[in-house]
Amino acid sequence: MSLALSQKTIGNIQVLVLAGEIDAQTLPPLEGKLQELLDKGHYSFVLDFQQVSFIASAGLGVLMSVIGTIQENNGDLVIASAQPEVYRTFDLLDFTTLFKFTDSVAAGVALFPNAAGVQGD
Amino acid sequence: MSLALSQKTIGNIQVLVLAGEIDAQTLPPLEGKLQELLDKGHYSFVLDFQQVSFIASAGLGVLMSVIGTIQENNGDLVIASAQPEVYRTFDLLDFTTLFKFTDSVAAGVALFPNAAGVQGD
Amino acid sequence: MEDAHQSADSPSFKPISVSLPSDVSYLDIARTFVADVGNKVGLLASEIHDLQLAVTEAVTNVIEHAYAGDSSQRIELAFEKAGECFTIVITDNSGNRFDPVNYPEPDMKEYLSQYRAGGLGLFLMRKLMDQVEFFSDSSGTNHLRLIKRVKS
Amino acid sequence: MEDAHQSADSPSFKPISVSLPSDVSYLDIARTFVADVGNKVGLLASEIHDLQLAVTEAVTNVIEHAYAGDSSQRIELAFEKAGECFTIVITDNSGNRFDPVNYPEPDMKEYLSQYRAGGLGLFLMRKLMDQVEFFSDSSGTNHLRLIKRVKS
Ligand SMILES: Nc1ncnc2c1ncn2[C@@H]1O[C@H](COP(=O)(O)OP(=O)(O)O)[C@@H](O)[C@H]1O
Ligand SMILES: Nc1ncnc2c1ncn2[C@@H]1O[C@H](COP(=O)(O)OP(=O)(O)O)[C@@H](O)[C@H]1O
Repeated sequence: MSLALSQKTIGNIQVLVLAGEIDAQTLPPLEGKLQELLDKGHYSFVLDFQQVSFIASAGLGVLMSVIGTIQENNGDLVIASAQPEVYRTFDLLDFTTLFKFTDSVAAGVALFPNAAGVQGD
Repeated sequence: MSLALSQKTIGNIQVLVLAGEIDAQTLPPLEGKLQELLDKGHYSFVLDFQQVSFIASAGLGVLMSVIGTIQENNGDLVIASAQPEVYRTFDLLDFTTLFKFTDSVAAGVALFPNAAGVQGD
Repeated sequence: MEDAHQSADSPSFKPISVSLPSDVSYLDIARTFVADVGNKVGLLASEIHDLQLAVTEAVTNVIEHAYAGDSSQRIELAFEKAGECFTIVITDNSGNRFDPVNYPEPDMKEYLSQYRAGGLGLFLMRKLMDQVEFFSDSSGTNHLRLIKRVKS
Repeated sequence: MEDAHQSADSPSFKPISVSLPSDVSYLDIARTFVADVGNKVGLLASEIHDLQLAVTEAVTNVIEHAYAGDSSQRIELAFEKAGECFTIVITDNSGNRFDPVNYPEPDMKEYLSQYRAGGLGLFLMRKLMDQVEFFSDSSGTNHLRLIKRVKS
């Protein structure tokens, strides 16, 4: 098992599509990609979790480590289409108070200001 | 994993439908059923192997242990719809010279004398 | 003693153990083994997920903390079921005895307000499992026993 | 020595082992573990099937012959990959040393004409594997090493 990562842009929102399992082994590429986008001044993220079957606390830690910077820059990080067991892992640690969760990427994109009318690429 | 066993009769032919894996653990019910039918004087068998995913030499041993009695009584034992890897296990031991193999239960039934026109139940 | 207890309560499941490298590249197969054994004893998918998560946290901690990232060592996972208790014991030979008393449960409200990363593994294990016990013997072998009451 | 050899040839796969009860009820999970490790190293489905069959034969023999049906003992399966050689070592502590020299390959034509049941496990292992070696040490521990050259 591994973690596949692909990226698309909808308006000024970065959509990261993840597939696989997130743990201490598979984390570095995700961590690197998030840091790279932050360095470029992107602070609006939707993470498509539909194909994520597992997340360990190491994964939550990485999201935690970027959310401060994101919020300071008036951005946000939305988690879309999380599977029930993955959502439960966030919920057990009260991380559901820190991140917004939506049922779809479109609903996640719609949460951002100025997102209305923006077309996906 | 286990071995499910069901039985039907087509004319005077006993069709045993097997599903699962055949090894030293799962073998006793199959062995018991074959012996029971032999004791009742049944010597015409089609074994439906379509859902058998694995057979160990213990399974081949049981078939070997009944084929003598079956042939002495002018019967036969046909193996229908074996998956490639299961067929290969028979083939590696030259058991393909001892048993007939067919692509379907119907083709197996048709190998028996007087089988023409017999309807399945 | 433990074995006698185990076999008396649950004649249908005898202990299984696996030995893995102390390397995060084997976290996936550790979870696969947890699922296989869980399926063998008839656990629910949700129970298996929780055990996989707890084992991932435990094994990650052993690799990163007990073995300090040395991926050439070994970690053993031992599975037992006695009555309704499913037990996984994670064993290392690092010699680094760990006392969780120094790591009380974080106040999540405070924790989240500080945006701290890490320090959640132990907390998560305690949330997921009915019992989380660390014990060591004099030879430098450490054990973490995770117990979960299961339906079946 | 063997470990050094292994890690030199195949840094990407480190040994894994599992310990199981000497009970035919665990043949299925032995095969599941073979498949998991085989998948982890990227073996083909047909290679995995052959390894599952060889391991089923080996473990069945240990249970029935080495342990004479005593289901309270243990069997270890150890998996290694060095270069293109995938190796499984099956270990028991029965003290029953086995010398396969006494069991030459049967003449299948003759065998089949006699309707003999049994005695095929060893033959099948030799057909399926590139190498089949039995060795024992003085403490009563027996090992059966199965080696298969694999594509990946
Ligand atoms: N098996 C262990 N051996 C030694 N120290 C450990 C072990 N498990 C946890 N620790 C210590 O406890 C701390 C908290 O662990 P944990 O809650 O899992 O968070 P994290 O591993 O993310 O730091 C670790 O940072 C480490 O110092
Ligand atoms: N691990 C073992 N320990 C002791 N004896 C063995 C072992 N494996 C095989 N044997 C002996 O070799 C014989 C042939 O084994 P095998 O070809 O597997 O056929 P089977 O197990 O069906 O008899 C067995 O009957 C047994 O006497």
